[in-house]
Amino acid sequence: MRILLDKLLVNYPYFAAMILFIIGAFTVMTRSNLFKKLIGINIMESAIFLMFIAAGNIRGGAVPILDEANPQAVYINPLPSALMLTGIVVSVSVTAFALALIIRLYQSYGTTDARRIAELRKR
Amino acid sequence: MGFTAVDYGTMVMLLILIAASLAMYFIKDLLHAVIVYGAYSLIMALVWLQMNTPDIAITEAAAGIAMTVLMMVVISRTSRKED
Amino acid sequence: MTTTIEAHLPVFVVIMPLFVAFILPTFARRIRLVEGLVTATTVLGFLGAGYLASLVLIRNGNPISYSLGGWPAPWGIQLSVGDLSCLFLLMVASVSLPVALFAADNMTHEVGGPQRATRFYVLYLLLGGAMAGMAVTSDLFNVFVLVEVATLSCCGLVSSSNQPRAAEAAFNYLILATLGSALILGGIGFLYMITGHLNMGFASQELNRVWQDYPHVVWMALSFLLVGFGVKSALFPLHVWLPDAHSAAPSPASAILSGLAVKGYAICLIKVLFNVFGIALIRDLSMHRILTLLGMIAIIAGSLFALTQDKLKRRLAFSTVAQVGYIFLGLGLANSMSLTGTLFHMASHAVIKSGLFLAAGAIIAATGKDRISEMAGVGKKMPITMAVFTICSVSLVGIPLFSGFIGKWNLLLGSLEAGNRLAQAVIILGSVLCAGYLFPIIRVAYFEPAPAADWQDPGLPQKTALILLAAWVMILGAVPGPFLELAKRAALDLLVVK
Amino acid sequence: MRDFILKRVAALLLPFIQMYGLYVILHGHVSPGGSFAGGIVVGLAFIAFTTIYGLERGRAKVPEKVTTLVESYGTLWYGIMGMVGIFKGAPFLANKIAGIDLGELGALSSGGLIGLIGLGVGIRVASTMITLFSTMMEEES
Amino acid sequence: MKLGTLAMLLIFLLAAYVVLVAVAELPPYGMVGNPSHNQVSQRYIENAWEETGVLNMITAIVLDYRAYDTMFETIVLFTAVLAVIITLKTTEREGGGK
Amino acid sequence: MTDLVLALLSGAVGGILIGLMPRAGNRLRNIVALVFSAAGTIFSWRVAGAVFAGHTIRISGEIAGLAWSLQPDPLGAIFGLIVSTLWLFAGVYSFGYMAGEHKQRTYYTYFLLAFSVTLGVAFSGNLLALYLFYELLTFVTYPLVIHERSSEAMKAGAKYIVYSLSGAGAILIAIIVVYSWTGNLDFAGGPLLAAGGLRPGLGWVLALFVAGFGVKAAIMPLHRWLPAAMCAPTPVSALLHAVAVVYSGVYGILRVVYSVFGHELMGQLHLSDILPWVASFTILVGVIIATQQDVLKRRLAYHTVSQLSYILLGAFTLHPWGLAGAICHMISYSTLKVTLFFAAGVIAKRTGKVRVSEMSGVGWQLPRTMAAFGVASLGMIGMLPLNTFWSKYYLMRGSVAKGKWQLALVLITSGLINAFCFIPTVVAAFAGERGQLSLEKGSETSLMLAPMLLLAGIALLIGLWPGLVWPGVEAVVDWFF
Repeated sequence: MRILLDKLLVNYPYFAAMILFIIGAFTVMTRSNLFKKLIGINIMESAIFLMFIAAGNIRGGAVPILDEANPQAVYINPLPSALMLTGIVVSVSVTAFALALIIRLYQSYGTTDARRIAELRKR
Repeated sequence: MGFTAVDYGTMVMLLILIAASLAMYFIKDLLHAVIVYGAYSLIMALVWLQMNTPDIAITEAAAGIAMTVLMMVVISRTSRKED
Repeated sequence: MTTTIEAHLPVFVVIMPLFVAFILPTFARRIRLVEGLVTATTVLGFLGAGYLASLVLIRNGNPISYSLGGWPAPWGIQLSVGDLSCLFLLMVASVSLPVALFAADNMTHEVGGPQRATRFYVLYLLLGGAMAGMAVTSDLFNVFVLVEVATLSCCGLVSSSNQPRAAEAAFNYLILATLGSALILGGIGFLYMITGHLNMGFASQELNRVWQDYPHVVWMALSFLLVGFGVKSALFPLHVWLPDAHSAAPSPASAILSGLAVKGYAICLIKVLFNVFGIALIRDLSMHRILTLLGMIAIIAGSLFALTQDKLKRRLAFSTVAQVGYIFLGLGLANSMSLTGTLFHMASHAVIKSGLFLAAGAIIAATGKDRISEMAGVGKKMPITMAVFTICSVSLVGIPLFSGFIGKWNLLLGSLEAGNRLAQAVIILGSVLCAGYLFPIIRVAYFEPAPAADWQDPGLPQKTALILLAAWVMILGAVPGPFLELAKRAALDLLVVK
Repeated sequence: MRDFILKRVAALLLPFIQMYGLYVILHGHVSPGGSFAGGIVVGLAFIAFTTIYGLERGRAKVPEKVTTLVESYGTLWYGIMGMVGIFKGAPFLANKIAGIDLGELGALSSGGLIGLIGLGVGIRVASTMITLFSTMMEEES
Repeated sequence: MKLGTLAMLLIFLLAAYVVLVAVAELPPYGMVGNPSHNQVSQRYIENAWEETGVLNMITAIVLDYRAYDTMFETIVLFTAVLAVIITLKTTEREGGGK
Repeated sequence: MTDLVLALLSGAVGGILIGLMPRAGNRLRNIVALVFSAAGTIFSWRVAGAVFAGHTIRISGEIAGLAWSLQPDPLGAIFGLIVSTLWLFAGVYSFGYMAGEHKQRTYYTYFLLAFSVTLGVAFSGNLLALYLFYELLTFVTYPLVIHERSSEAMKAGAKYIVYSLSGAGAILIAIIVVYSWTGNLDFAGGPLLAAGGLRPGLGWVLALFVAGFGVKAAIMPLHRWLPAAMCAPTPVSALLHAVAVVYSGVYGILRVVYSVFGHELMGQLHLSDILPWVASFTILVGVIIATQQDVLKRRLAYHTVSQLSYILLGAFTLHPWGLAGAICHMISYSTLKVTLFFAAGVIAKRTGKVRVSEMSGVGWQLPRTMAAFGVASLGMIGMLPLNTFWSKYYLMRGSVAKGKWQLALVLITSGLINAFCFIPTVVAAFAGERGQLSLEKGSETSLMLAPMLLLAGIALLIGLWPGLVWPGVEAVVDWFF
């Protein structure tokens, strides 16, 4: 257990990312409000982004923009950052679409609660 | 394990992130939850700035604001309370 | 000119539908032109896929590689067209052509106006392009992006139906699918963190070298990917979004969702499992047992749920859950026979399920009734539609001479080779249950007295589409030729220990 | 009165916000930021304009027809830039390999096609934000 | 409902433990010698400026090395916009602008 | 070869033709049906003649890389002969019975299609073709089972489909196993599995095969669909549920025992000691249940269950005499049982009586029908002038020769119970008062009567002159031993 905690402390960004991921998933699964589900999804995705970006980072490294004044700089790995740019766009798209669906559902059912909607639909 | 000041700063911000995410779980007022979400994404952007990726930080800040704005628009058009 | 096209064909089959999709909104007012363009695109896609398949068959299985932007493999994104890709491309093309034809006539009616219909077609082509991209890509992150395009367009297709029910189904689908994509991205992240590669081939080499240092991480990555793709391809306990989504969507959309979209994610999973982890690692982690078990549960449970549904499209949707079980079962048995069976069953199920959904759509559109118990006499009034439905059902049950039989035959041979008696029993039980939920529909339609109503077969384009699918089912059953050959070779390719 | 101040301040600030957005788009390859972030900033400027001056005037500035065209052709623009590679006998989306002059390192015009692609994506993202916002704001049509 | 949430909480805590065990095994955070800092990232860092002509390596990757991904990224956005429009514009105004 | 194709096609073509002429009058339809069933009969006789003359007729091909072939051997030829002959008789009988019934077009369509498919079962030369036709038979006969469209009929149909498909599934597994062992499913080259000798799992394969075909052959725990299916029209019950469908199951088991396993390999399996007892159990219990039934058709159905196991018993003795008895019984029993059903149909049609307890006095109103019924009843006991005597004789001889004299005892006992089953009915029919029963329409029509009497006559003829069928039986026995 101690070793586990020690290692987790070393990998603290991953640790935090996974905790955020679990909280996000928990929000999605247990909250019946559509907004809360959406926020949970966003938390989950940003947790994954955090994990990627932490994986690319080097402690004390340099920003990955070529600096000709400082040829000795240790640049961080730019690949995960580039990937996450795409990831962020994807999460924006999903959020936008989900918001549109929420509006549509509110127009039809007058509520933003998934459970109420299911009840109203069965009726 | 020699943590530097940057590490400690990042840790504190990560703790704030976790607190914010828990807050979003518990807050009943959706508008407040969305405002907390805006703060969350801003802090996330700061964390990434700490991690030497200003590109992503800028993008996340912009995208976070955009999403917050959109969510607020939608909340203004639907109900604000969670029931 | 032709040599240029041939050289760039792997990327053309992906971007051509996308390009057409971008220019469609300009012509929203002229719906006939839009329909013509969509149909022409699918025809071109079919020709391209067929040509690629013939190239690959002539090259004797050597995959065609294409480096995008000219960057070689570990740095840039590489497309690789092998047997598996060709099989899937052909499958996409052969299903999307009839579906486009079918949509041509009543789409405007079904979604409520020419502009909405145009948007529907745009989403349809985007989905097609994403599917083609999934078939040819060999880059892990590219898989994620394509999966996202596919997911969003699927949800858009579901919500294009103008009912509140569809919006709810689309929301549930979107949330669960995004949860799945987050898991997929997490799995890819784990893999990237321990291998440092995103190209499948390089990642596989590196993974097989280092995996013993990180056993838990590998296990975690595998389960993240399995659950993520499992949600998207409706593996049994994770299928909850599917019945609502597929039954609420407009009929052509249901056909394409049940027939193709689900398979696209399954293909991605196959690529990740066999091309990245590799068969040896799957065996070491005894992942194949889990897959087999999940597949068997899915077959039985999906069929039982299907039996209890009275709504026609819901029953067909649950049937998809059961058939996805066959795919996972075959993956889990993990030998050349079972993989051949799985791949072939994928192709044949794509055609069959599209036919079933299109026929169901035609019936519902003509009669206005969506319950099976109300369908008495449909067989008399709509002979062609019901004949197609019957052919497809018989094929899904797995009668010889029809396409479903060949897949099941190979699956059975595979389960025999794996020494799994239970799997054999489940495959057969699945067939019997399949007959149990499909034949009552046929019985009601043909053998119960018809009410006096003016129901008719749909118009000529839809009839053509239905007949095309039925003919395709028969052709796959009688002369599966290149399809079976591709499936066999792809199965052998997947099993190569790297 | 409150409205008046808001409108004056907005009239002063919004051009600068847009300038900043365009700057971020155009300097994506020499400094942090990029087309996506810049596009969102430009879009947000329009959104702010719309919230302050009302949906009608916002729509008048950027009609729906324009956004639709920018949406589709902005995305197509990316593909066309990719086709340049094919026309020059190189793979899809090729840049240097296709023989395009990369320009002087660090300058605004460096990077060959990258700047063009980035500009297209930026404008497209801006129009996307506007479309999303106004579609969600509009009352049931 | 409360009981269901509690059960879910237990499941998620279990999942969290499993995930954390895996996370503890990952290569240590922020070290130069991690597997992901391999020849792939080295090439981006060392050659990006002469191969693509831009200083920002992230832009170089996004718009050149992996431009195909970015194309699909914009397509995702396009898809989302279409899906939003198709969801919200349920009726068509006759003759009105699109 | 042309004969083979024509024999297989004539039923299918006729059926589709009838299906495609919705407005045709009954008369025209009957003529078409008669012409095509006669054609099928003639061509299958020619095929059988060629086979017995020693010619090889073979059509083969591939679907999806799996070889199929049609190659009748003597066993198949005999089955084809029985089927085609009886189909002709049943067709003629149908013209009388079905007159005035509803849905005649559907009836004749599937009647002729089923003819083709059954001939396909008989002539198939490998396991895949056999499986294909066996599976098709289920679907083609389903509309005939539910012909009445009552809820009872629908239930029976559902039962029939579920039982048959489960059985087909078991067969499919077994075929897969055989295929993976031998890579070949053809019957022509002698027993398939004989070359491999004993291997683990053989017993399971045999059990799967027997269970799968046993569904249609109505082996005792799997027989339940058969009495339920008796709600079909009488010609259907007579032909399909007493002969064609159930025989395809029996035929499948014969094939499995002699063409897939071979009698030598069978002899080495433990299971082959048990199987005769399963058959005996079915024989005894089936006939005992039959005596309890009051509805005549149900009684006949349970009796069918019992009699089919005679054939299986003969097959399971693995002795030439036993096999000869089985083949003889296939021929004799079919003629007699069809006669019985035809008679039951005439009684039901003319007097409206379906229960045995109501039948006193019927014999005086329908004398010729009841006479035929009596002859057939005697045959079921195994009395000398009738053909079943010979089959029982060979069955007993075979079982005694194998050292299983208990089986002979079973046969004798069952013969006695058979006497209790039918003789009282016949006696009551003639003994009762010449009641004032009013016939619905005139007397027996010739279209129904002629096939019935003819069949009874054939049964008598074979009984008196067994040499008529003996060469065929001998050919089959020689083929397998």
